[in-house]
Amino acid sequence: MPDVLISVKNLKTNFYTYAGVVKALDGINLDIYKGETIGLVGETGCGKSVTALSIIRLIQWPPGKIDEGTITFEGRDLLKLPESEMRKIRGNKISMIFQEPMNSFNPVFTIGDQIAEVIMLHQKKTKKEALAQAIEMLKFTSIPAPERVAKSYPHELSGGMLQRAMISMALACQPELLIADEPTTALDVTIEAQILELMKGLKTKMGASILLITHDLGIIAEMCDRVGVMYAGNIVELADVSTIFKNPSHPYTSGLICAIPSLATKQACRLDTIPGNVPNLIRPPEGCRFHPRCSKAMDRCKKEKPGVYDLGNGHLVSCFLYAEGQKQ
Amino acid sequence: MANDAITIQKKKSFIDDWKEKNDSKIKDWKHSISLFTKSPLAMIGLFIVIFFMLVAIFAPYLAPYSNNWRDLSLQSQAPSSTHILGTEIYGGDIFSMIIWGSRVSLVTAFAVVLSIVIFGTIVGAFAGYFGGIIDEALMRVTDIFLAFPSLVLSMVIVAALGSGLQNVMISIAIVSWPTYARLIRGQVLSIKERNYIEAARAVGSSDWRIISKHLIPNSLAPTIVQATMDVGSIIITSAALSFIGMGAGPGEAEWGRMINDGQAMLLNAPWISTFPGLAILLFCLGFNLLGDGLRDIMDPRMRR
Amino acid sequence: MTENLIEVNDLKKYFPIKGGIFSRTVEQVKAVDGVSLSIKKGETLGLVGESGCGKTTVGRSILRLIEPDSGEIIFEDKDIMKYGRSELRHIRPNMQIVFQDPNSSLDPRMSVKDIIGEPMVVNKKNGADMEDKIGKLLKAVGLNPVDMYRYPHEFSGGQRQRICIARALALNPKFIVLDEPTSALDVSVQSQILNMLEDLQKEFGLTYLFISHNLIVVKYLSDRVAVMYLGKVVELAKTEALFDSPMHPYTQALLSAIAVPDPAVKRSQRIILEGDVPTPINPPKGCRFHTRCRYKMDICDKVEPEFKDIGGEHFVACHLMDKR
Amino acid sequence: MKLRDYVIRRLLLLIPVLIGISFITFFLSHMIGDPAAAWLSEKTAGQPELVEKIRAAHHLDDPLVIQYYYYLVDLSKLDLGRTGRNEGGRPVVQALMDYFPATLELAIIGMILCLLIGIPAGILSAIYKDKWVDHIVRLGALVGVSMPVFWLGLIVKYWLSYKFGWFPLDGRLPYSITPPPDVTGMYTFDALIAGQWDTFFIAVRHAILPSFCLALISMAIITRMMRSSMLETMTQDYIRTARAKGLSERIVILKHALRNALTPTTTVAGIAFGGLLSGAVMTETIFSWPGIGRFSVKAIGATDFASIMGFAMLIAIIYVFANLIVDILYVYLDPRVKYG
Amino acid sequence: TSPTTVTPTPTTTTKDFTLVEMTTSDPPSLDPGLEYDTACYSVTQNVYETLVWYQGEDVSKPIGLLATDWSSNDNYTVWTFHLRKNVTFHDGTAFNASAVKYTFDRGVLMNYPDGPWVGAGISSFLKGGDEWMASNNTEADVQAYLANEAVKVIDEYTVQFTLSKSYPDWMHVLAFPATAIVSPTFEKTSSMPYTPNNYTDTYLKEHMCGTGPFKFISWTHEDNMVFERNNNYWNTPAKAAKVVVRTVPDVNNRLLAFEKGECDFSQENIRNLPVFKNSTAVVNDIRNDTLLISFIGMYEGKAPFDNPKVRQAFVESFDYVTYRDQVGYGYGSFPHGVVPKGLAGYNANIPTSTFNPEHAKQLLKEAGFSKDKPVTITIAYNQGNTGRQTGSLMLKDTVEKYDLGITLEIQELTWATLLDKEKKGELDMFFLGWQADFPTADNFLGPFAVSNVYFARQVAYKNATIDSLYDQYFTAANQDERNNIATQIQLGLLNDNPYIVYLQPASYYALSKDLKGYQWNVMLSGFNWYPMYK
Ligand SMILES: Nc1ncnc2c1ncn2[C@@H]1O[C@H](COP(=O)(O)OP(=O)(O)OP(=O)(O)O)[C@@H](O)[C@H]1O
Ligand SMILES: Nc1ncnc2c1ncn2[C@@H]1O[C@H](COP(=O)(O)OP(=O)(O)OP(=O)(O)O)[C@@H](O)[C@H]1O
Ligand SMILES: [Mg+2]
Ligand SMILES: [Mg+2]
Repeated sequence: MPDVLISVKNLKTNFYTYAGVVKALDGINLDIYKGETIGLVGETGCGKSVTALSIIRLIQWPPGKIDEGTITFEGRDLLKLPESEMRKIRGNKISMIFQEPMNSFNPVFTIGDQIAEVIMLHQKKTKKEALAQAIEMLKFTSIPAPERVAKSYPHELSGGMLQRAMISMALACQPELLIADEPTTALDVTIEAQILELMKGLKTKMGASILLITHDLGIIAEMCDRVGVMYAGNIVELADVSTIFKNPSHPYTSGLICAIPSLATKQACRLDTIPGNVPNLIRPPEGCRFHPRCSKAMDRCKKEKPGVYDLGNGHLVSCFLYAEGQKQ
Repeated sequence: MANDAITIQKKKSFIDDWKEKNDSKIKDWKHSISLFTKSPLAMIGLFIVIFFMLVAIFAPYLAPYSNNWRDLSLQSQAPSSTHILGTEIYGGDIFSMIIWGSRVSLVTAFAVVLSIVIFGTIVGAFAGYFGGIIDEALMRVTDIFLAFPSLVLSMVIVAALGSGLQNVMISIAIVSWPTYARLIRGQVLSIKERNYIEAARAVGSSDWRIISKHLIPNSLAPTIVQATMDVGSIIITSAALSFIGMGAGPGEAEWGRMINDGQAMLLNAPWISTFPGLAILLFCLGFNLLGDGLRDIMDPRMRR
Repeated sequence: MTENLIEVNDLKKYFPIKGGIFSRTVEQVKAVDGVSLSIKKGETLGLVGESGCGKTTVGRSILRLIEPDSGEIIFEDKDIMKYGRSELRHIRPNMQIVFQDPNSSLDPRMSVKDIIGEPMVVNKKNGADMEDKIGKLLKAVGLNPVDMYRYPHEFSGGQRQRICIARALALNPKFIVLDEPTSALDVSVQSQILNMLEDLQKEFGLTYLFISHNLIVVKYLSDRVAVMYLGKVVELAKTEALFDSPMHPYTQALLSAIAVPDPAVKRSQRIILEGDVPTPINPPKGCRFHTRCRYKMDICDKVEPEFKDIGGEHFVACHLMDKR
Repeated sequence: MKLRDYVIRRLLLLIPVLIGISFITFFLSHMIGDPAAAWLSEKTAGQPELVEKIRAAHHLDDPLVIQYYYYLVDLSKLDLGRTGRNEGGRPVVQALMDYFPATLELAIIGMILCLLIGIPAGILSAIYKDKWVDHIVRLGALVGVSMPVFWLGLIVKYWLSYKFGWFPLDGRLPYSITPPPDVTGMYTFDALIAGQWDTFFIAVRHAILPSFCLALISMAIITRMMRSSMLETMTQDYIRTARAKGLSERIVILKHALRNALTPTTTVAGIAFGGLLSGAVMTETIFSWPGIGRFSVKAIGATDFASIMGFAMLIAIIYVFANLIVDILYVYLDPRVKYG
Repeated sequence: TSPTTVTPTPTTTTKDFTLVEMTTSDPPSLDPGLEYDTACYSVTQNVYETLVWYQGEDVSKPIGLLATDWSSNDNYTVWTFHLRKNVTFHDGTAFNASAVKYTFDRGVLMNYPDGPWVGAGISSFLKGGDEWMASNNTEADVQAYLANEAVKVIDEYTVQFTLSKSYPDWMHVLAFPATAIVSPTFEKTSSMPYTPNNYTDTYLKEHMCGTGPFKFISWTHEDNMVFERNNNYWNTPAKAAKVVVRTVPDVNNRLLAFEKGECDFSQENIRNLPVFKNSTAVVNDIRNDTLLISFIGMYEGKAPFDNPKVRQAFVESFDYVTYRDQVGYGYGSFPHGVVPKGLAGYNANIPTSTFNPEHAKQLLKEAGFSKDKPVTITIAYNQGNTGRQTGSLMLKDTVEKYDLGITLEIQELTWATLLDKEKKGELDMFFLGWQADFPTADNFLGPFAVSNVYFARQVAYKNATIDSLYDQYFTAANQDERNNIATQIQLGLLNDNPYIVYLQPASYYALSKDLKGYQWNVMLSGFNWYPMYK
């Protein structure tokens, strides 16, 4: 078994809003191994971003708070670190790129300044050195004319360029974990292909682990080693990529995969659907959060929260179908 | 089958029917009210506003002296048991005058707000919706009005029309409508881009229908907030004009005028100016607190 | 009498950019620059392309929700480009549109009943049975008739999109433009909507212009597909033909860029396009794709390729076709 | 568009506005009773033949349009006509030049107070949203906008000057102190230029109450604006990015958020400056401050239409230009802004 | 007449002190020949000097100031004045007969419609003055006027005035501060000399150069004016080394300045008496017998005041005593006619008006007023005048209590609007006041009583009998006969009731308790700084 880089145990994050408490994460368990790309997939609002932000402790209070759990990184529990220590990790050992490259850069500073800032912060370099290194980083992500890009303001660049710059910035301090929260969702297909290709290439060069968040199963299939499928604040299934696609075990996972039209097959058949909608997390369904939409729901599902069941080979499922005695 | 369902529905009582149909509205209101009650400042504001409204309505019962009562031989008397806030320079009872003055203030505020909201909305909606030359022309006109600081312009307008409360109201209205026209125009410009406007056009709705059914109702929320907040500034402006002698007439129970009348006696009878000023402060604060609270409620980020 | 419900010929729409000291039009966004296509009765034409290539503009222009600058739009053999305001209002019930973002497509201050009823009211078809009709429409799109008294914010995104579709159906249109109706929705909901659209098409005999940037979805729903790049249609063919043997280099790149949700499919080679889509303000001369094209020839940046049939109703605009 | 083009465009756009301003002021002031009356006293008013003489002497018999034409011609020569008898009939421009520095001084000191108090208060309030600091600042700002300034002036004068004697009663300088050599006409700044520190402090002490009263509303507005734009900025994605870099909260706020939040506040500050100038009408009356505000009130009392017009013109023009400058400043604060 | 010279009583001062006067507003300008305004005279009279002034508080006794003595011909049309010698202007030039001529020609030729020369009729007294004013004011007209030699230099120290008509009180006119002698050289060497018929930019508006005991130093508009003692004064120099006149509109600030010893004297409105009343730092100088008349005009040109009964009813509806007690705090006297006490022509036997509401109500009933026919009567006053405001409120309260359908609408107007409305006959009643320019009875009888001039025209009052009586006034043989005519005119007025003449108000000066040497200025043209010290 490969080395565990970071280990998340029973992570619960809640948002205390005016309308009520949003129970966004309902006990997440996740190990990220060194050097792997792990994907988190799920529909809007299922808690992918909150998971990512919880890991680097960027949930803002108010309204959000990590109420329970541990996140072990290099032998320390990140959730117990003082803020000043945590700051030394952010951007340095764990860094993050976001969905909207346009909005993720500060509009009033140049790209170069913003990349240099993180270098100066964590590597104690002078502004000049940091700027030089920033340009190096830009080159690294094969941006044409990196010097010019460094002097540009965000609004002067296209989305694809900005996302490359974002990646440069995230990689500037050679992090051990790169969290990419839907890095290509805002981009066009052809640009998405460029960025994914770039990330693949960089991963082999840098050796960092990547936590890739997306709602696009296609990207998962293309990029990831392992996948976690999330539904309403839970990781309902976790396995390596081929298992998930070939042998989806959770009813939600299989529903999800079948709901996507296939490019390869002909259009003759109707699409499978998952009835109903994603639940409101202020009043999530009792028991298994998926049960109201589940075709295989049992009485037990309505009352109890299913545990995590290991189907072997690191294939974890959270569903009573696989509980002891139920196992088919 | 389908018919059955309909007959079953019809058997329900009128009230149940109404409740069912307006269920969403009721929920929405309840939600708004619960949001509102969570903000103590807004509640205080609402309380003050209601308080002043009640005072204005029941002025004849609350005021110890009638509207124009004065006794010249009791000039500038200190607060006492007969005149609990003292008397002003013409021997009027300050407490009664403040009570009567709440009527003046409320009437002024509502008359002005109503007229500017209506006029500003019409102009803003037309400019925003039709765009082009109409927009350009109307906005240039508002530019000119907005080029003056409002107090200066209303001062000049009252000077032109002659002093008096009515003219003060007219002048404040003339000065304030461009703000609303701009506000509504901005709203309309952004709402115009929403797809439901396009959908309405796609089904063949007329311009008039789109403006009146979609644009104006949807741009009203920020306008109402703005208008609530503006009540304060309208009252302050009108009191200010009265203070420099352009507003309410002699002997009228208008707070600004009362402050002005007491100005000369500030050292000897500070109560004459102090109490009406407090009344203005409280009145405006009430509306501003309320407006602030309303804005929070209408802020979609809070509504979530 | 042709079998085409709609024919679009050489449609152009330039958006002016104002600027300079006197706020004159200094530049133009050539959003749609000579698009021709036709949609047969009862079929679904898919329109794909990257963001900003002019798909929405084509869709809205066909309904004359924006005024195209030039071109012909022939609906049921009549050129509606020549129609005045009142004539336009008469044919409006025949053609409807569903937008990408269901949130902004519904007036938040109107109840569902008012929203779906609006087309009927506007077109004076609001009889006493209006509520029944609305109830039926809601059923047709998979909602509960009682929902008509609720307001849009009480519905989920997918449900809102259903309301939008119900509104579009209210006047029994012949033709509906679907402008990315599922791109704001989750995959699980997307499949519900796609299925429903198919059902409705059969039930009401509808003709769709289905706009999307998601090739997989387009493939699923469309009979024929048109591919747009920078304001122009570069390829148009039957769905199978296009996906099996894409002719235009851009279509090829687009298809190869799709991330296929199947780890087993290992593509032989992926075509990665260099650079970004140029701005439609000053689109490249000649073939607009030449700046990113792998097969760029000398002629490409000088002469605009013709959009022509290479056989089997497969239209392509590329100089490579001449070489064959 | 280039900055130069933008400025030229804005200046050109000012022309119709300025013509509109002149039009409004002109016609309004001609509605103010008989313009000839500005030259009449209680004693002479009863003699109509004098009125006729005055009318003839001031072209008041011509049709309004012709008078407006004369007015525009004079205006192009920077001639705003003559004051009425209340100012001895001297040129309006001269009177404005006499009084304006005093007002400008108040407005500048007021603006400094506004920014010094308003911006930090807004930031604090945003950072400690829904904490007691926030409640106090918000309530303070609401009280600020609800405050009848003329009343506040009386009250602070009563307590701080009369009762406690902390501040001087009125005026710009005690008569026993010779004003510093005239450079700007603003005593505080002139004192600084001349290095007369004593005079400077005395002048500041005189200015502090009136400029505080003057600035209160704008201060409240700036505070609220700063708070809301700060809150808005703090929700932006780039703030999250900045945090994800490992920056400390202080740097995130003071470097990344502040720069962006200042931009909308700048616009408000531009408008606030106009508010300060017009607020002078009240404040100067209360604090016997010899500026254009008091000048205008006097002019209105005397129906001195040329002076009223000149005053309104001056304020409107400064207002318009202040906004123009703010818009240009915007460009430096926010590189995204495209002039348009 | 044989004048005596002014004898100020200066004593040598031990230390230089500054006197501080506080005023409510700035003078419009400093040109005494242009401004018809007490705020102007109250400073100019300390820098400039007139030919004639008064002894103490007795206005019937003119004495020489820059003149030493004077005489006239028998029918009072030609007057010869002998001038004081060895007097110099502040610019060092000598005062002489040509300075007098310059001053008078300047005043007439500037022809400022609102100035004292036109407004108070000084130009009109002089031979050729009326013709000049009626002319087009061309250069030829200037020469034509000068050819009259209305003011003629006889020798260095003698001037001769030729009047257009007989006027026995000419020396009173020469005491009017508008006729103060200005330095001809000062203005002519400056950048802006006056030219005939151009009164807008005279140099003297912002600068002063006279012969008086104080020299002008500076004027910061709406803030302060500074004056210094003239050590070359022809008489003993004044005691104060410096005088500062500060503009302090807020009465509270003035009171506090008194208490802090930062103010020495100020002219106050009687309405401010409660402010100063309790202060030990202030001595209140209140004088009842002033040359002021306060009254309300009733416009006879239309209903309801075309009916004499209504006018009489309103005269009887004003509560004179309460007004004096509550608004004037008991100060001021009730006028017997329109000529104030202290002037020749005053007659204490003319009855004062009285408050008689029952009778007034009766009269109004007779005039046809009733509850069923509501009538609104407008009454206007100039903004800011709280005394008049109270007066209107009182009248309103009284009249509305009659319950005869009369509503009194009070209008508070700026001066110009008031004038405008009055001219259009839109106002039924309006408050006015009159202050003597010259302490003569005709200065009151003319404006009040003569058809088509002044107040009489404002209220559309016409009485042919009175007009002919007024003509006889000037040709009367002696003072007694003139007094008799004055009484007849006033009795006629009392019968017709065109005005409610409600008060001869008090004048009020606040003085610091340390101030010494103060003398009341009977003409109410401000403080005489010369004798004051502390
Ligand atoms: N600041 C917040 N306040 C309140 N609720 C929040 C907040 N942030 C997230 N949530 C809630 O937490 C849940 C999970 O949100 P999250 O952003 O992690 O979803 P996601 O899986 O990233 O979705 P998407 O695909 O849309 O990015 C949602 O129900 C959301 O409403
Ligand atoms: N009202 C408008 N004014 C100016 N430019 C416009 C306007 N509408 C669209 N454009 C421009 O026209 C071009 C085509 O826009 P269009 O919305 O048709 O693209 P699209 O293919 O629908 O893109 P998307 O996939 O993002 O919806 C874009 O560059 C867009 O910026
Ligand atoms: Mg997310
Ligand atoms: Mg689109």
